[in-house]
Amino acid sequence: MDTLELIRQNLLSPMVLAYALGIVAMLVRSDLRFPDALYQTLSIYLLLAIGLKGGAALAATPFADLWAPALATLLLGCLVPVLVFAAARGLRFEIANAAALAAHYGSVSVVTFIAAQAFLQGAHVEHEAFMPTLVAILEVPGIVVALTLARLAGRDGGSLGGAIREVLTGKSIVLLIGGVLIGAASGHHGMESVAPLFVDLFKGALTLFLLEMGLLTAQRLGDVRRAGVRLVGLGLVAPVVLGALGAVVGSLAGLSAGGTTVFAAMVASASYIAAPAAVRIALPQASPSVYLSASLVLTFPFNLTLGIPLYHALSTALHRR
Amino acid sequence: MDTLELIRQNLLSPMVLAYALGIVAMLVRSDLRFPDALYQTLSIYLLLAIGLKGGAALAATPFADLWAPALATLLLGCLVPVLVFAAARGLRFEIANAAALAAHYGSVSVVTFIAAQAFLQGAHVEHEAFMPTLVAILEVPGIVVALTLARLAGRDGGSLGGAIREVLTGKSIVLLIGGVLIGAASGHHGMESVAPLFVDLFKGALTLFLLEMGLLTAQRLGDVRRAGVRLVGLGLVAPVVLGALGAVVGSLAGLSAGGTTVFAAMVASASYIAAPAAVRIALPQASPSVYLSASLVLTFPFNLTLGIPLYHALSTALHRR
Amino acid sequence: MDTLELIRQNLLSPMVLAYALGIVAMLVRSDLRFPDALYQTLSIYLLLAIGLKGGAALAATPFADLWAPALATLLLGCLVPVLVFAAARGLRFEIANAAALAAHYGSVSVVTFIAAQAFLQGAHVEHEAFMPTLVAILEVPGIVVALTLARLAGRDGGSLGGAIREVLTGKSIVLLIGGVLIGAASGHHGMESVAPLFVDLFKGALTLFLLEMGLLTAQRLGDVRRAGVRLVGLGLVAPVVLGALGAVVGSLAGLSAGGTTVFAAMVASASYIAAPAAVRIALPQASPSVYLSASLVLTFPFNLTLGIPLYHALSTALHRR
Amino acid sequence: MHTVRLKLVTIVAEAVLRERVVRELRDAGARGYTLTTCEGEGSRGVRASQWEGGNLRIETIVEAAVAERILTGIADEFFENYAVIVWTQDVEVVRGGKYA
Amino acid sequence: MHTVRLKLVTIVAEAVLRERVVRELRDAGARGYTLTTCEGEGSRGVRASQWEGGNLRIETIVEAAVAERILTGIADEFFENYAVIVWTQDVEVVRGGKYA
Amino acid sequence: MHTVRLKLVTIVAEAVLRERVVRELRDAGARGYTLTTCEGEGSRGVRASQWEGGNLRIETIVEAAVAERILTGIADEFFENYAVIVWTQDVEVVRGGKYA
Ligand SMILES: Nc1ncnc2c1ncn2[C@@H]1O[C@H](COP(=O)(O)O)[C@@H](O)[C@H]1O
Ligand SMILES: Nc1ncnc2c1ncn2[C@@H]1O[C@H](COP(=O)(O)O)[C@@H](O)[C@H]1O
Ligand SMILES: Nc1ncnc2c1ncn2[C@@H]1O[C@H](COP(=O)(O)O)[C@@H](O)[C@H]1O
Ligand code: NA
Ligand code: NA
Ligand code: NA
Repeated sequence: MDTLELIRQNLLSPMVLAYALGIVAMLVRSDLRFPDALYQTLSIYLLLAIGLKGGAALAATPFADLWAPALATLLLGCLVPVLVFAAARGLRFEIANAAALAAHYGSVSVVTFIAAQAFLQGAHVEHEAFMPTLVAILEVPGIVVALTLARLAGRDGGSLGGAIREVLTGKSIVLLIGGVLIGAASGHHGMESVAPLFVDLFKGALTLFLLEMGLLTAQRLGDVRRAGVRLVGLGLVAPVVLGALGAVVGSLAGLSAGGTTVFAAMVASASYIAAPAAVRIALPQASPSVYLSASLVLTFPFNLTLGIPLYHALSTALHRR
Repeated sequence: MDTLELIRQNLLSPMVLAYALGIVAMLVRSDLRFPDALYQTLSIYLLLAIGLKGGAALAATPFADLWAPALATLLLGCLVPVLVFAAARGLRFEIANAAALAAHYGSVSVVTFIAAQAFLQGAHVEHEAFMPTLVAILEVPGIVVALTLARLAGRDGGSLGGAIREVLTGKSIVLLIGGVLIGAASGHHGMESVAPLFVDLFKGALTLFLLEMGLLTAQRLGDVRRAGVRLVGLGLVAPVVLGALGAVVGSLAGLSAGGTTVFAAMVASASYIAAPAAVRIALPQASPSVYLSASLVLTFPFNLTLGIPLYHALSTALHRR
Repeated sequence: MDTLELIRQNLLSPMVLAYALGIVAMLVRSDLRFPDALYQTLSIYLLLAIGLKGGAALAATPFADLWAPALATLLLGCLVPVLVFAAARGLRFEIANAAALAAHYGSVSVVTFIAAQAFLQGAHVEHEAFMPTLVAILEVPGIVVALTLARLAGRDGGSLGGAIREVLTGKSIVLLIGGVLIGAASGHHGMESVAPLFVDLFKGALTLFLLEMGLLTAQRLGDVRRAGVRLVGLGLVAPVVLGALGAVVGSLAGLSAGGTTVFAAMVASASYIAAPAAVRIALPQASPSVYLSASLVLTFPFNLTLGIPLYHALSTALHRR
Repeated sequence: MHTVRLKLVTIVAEAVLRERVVRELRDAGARGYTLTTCEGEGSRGVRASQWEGGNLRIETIVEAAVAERILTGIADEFFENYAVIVWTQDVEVVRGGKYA
Repeated sequence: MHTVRLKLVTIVAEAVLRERVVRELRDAGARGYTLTTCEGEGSRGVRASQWEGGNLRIETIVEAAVAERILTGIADEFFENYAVIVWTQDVEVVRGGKYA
Repeated sequence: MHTVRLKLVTIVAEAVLRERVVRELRDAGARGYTLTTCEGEGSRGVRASQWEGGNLRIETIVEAAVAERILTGIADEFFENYAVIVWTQDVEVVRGGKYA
């Protein structure tokens, strides 16, 4: 399939449309709201599910296949926040806000990751099974590097140790790594018994979750308007640059075309679960309306709609050479 | 299958039995309660699911098949509230209460609609795929007409515009129409990926929801006792008359026997999601214990148990001629 | 399969691993929490699901097969609390605490029951379909006998009638019995329509529930430390003794090897849904940190990991003679 | 705006006591109450509350005499064995006649 | 610690009134509010609240003049037809200048 | 009914501060607290709270001296960067000795 067709198919998937519905619902001031408990349940479910699936597959992966991508992940986890910090400072964001943005882009958006996987499934392209492990690896260093940058730049980045603890024991990492371990230990046989919940329902649950994310996105549209053009620039240019970087590094690290697509989407994405909590604790001077707008309102929908097909085209091109 | 057998089968379906269990649980003063979030989650799910299914099918429907039933729906959406208002005034209900009842019967109960679909599935009878669209059409005019009646009759029916906005942007319409659009746009292929959640689990979810509705119904039994015999009369006679009207108009509009059954059930049903909220805002003088009792405690269980098989017998007879 | 292999397989099942993950998450002070509504939803689901499945199967069971196991259940429901009360008094627990422990062990842990069923399924061993009925029978007498003991021993056990009402109308019994009745009345045909929710998703839901139980268990570890060695002794020895008793009585009552395993697990288990509420009302002097620690922190994980395979080995041995 | 001075009684109690506390209020003469679910920690080791669904925070606006009866009733019935705390305040209530 | 004496106005109202009560507060000059979901029973038979999602408990800290305007506004707009109760108290607020 | 006059300190803070506020209370000498989840709007643009799970409303009944320490501690640690509001009231507490 060519890229345009893939974009079209992606835009018309129930997930992307549900996200759009959420935005529209909020814009027409509908009273549609998800109960908090549903939002939390869906995020627990999605994190555990990708962990389980990844883990079951990981059990069959030789370590030799894993080390290069893992290293590449660590590398970008450290490099990306430096790039983003520099760019944000160049755009005259305050130190605290620049560091906060660096932490978010250095980390990874789990839903973008999932959306990339779903996209590949729709395009009938395979990818490595160990990708969730890379997500877990990528969650941490970005935040650490960003807080260190804040400290070096003279803004005390709060307790660094506290922030690392926060991320490592945060529910996203615990569920992701926990899921991987359970999946790896209980193997194919164990997964079979829980697959009707954790595999079959996955895309439906993702659709519901994206509906809620659309509602949340629209609530923050005002922040973007207030934040102005440099935030919009950052939020839309950063993913393209980072995605390209991810695609190049991913293919150098030996990932397949599909794996490279997912990897690029991970690098291009900005966290909005783990990073915001850690940043709020460690960098309270940073303004949530800056970093949440950038990651949730700008970068996320860009990746969801155009970014992922773009990274896929790029990855395919890189692998065709 | 003959009507008695269908009634028996309907009464012994897990959905109807779960409703009965809810009533019994409340009557024996059990501490069984559904968390609010579960109730809300189930209603979001059910509304979105019927929208999606209807939309996916609608994509394949020529417009020529749709316009007559749509017109019939609009017609009854305007006629029914007038009839109910007149009847309620005849029974000496106050203007505000009569208008509130008119709004509820003019609108439609989504769960009754779903139960009618499930009933037909059990009886192996087909029906038109575009029915959810008709539900969306029927939600609105009833409420508008009823509030206008209240105003004409001297009771200021609050802000009419506000009430219409309330209904149109209310979560039931947003999810229903949103689901239809998503289903239509993403088509068969898109639906496949989310079917395990939105199709396969549908009846199970409906069973849980009806259990909760049983609990809610039983909580309002006292209101009915207080409201007296004329409310009971209205709550049990109205659906029969309206159902017969619906069956006649539905078959005249060219619906199949199955479609006519569903249409009749829609007409015979009284809203208890969209209408109560709109009425509480626009007609605050009306007493919730009157209109909720009528729609939830009387008409709903009647339709669920006896009404639907009855309308089906009628529709079949009308189509046999 | 030999016992060691079954233990290994049990320990590596997603359910047991999820329980372990919950404990670890709490010990590393993760912020992972289940929303209350999810916990309640899962327990409503699990109770209703085992009821439905049991009921659908019960419809096909001749009464002649049921009476002996039912009688055996009643017998142990009365005997177990007496044994536990005596043991606890021997260990110098106060009267109120001893009676509270008796009530918990006399009753049954539904999750242990489910885990035993899942274990057998993994081991490809059949068991009688009417077991959920026995669970319902076993819920009540234990609590009644225990409160009577408290009264005889001079501690007024509150209102006995009130406590019985509390248990009989408590949500666990209502959902269990209600599920059995619905399953029996709607039969195979009815079950088919709701099976995707209530059957296929069962093990996945159980996995989630056990994750939450792990979190709750770890929160109470401190209580165990405070309660000291006699509580640990009771919590670990009681299930072994009671399980052996259950295995012997179960096979005498004519249960199959699989049925005997489940029966032994039921007898060996301690309630933590119905009993705690009833005891808190009727025996407020008893200390929750004693009875909840024993049943949730000690006996439950023991049964989940080692107890069930052990009872299975015993039951198989008894049936091999 | 004309207001009436009344007592606001706030009771925090473990969830299992819900029905009994509400009955107590009614018997003492309260005309209504507002109930919120909450969590809490206190001086007792007793923490059954969390297990059975947290604590409840119940507020009722009543006349001084009714408040007095509520305090006595709650103290007598629950203080020995349950996790309960009660306090009162003066408040100015609009349309106060309804609650007295 | 330096504190400022202000009024705490507490409003319990059925959930359907959420937007309208908040608008009322803003119009009267309140700078913020805190909102909790709750349940309740009162003197009216009216219990629509439960159906549409319980009651809301809204607290706002304001100057006495603003409190007066809120009381009047709420009373005028909602007392006739809705389940609403309002009370005020004096409170000592830290950093009180922000809310006055 | 014998009651003791104590201070009720109410703190509304964004959810992410939960552990730190509770630690603050304990360090200041509070013997217990009651916590409700809530939402809110205030004067700051800062609204991270909603994202991370709304606000918390924490009440603690303490002696005047402890209240003073709590106000100072909260103000020092959180006022600059976080969405927090604190107020105190006098309340009459049954079995008040427990909390002082
Ligand atoms: N000093 C306090 N201030 C506010 N609430 C308290 C206080 N002490 C106890 N509580 C509440 O009352 C419940 C029972 O307290 P206790 O009986 O001391 O264990 C706790 O769970 C808290 O919700
Ligand atoms: N005396 C009272 N004390 C506290 N809350 C009350 C009282 N009366 C009514 N309420 C609350 O106000 C709501 C409406 O009351 P009403 O208008 O009397 O039906 C109730 O649902 C309660 O939440
Ligand atoms: N005037 C007020 N009355 C009651 N609560 C307030 C008020 N102002 C702020 N709050 C609460 O305190 C939180 C933080 O306020 P702020 O720091 O002003 O943004 C808000 O989210 C509200 O929950
Ligand atoms: Na990234
Ligand atoms: Na209708
Ligand atoms: Na037992």
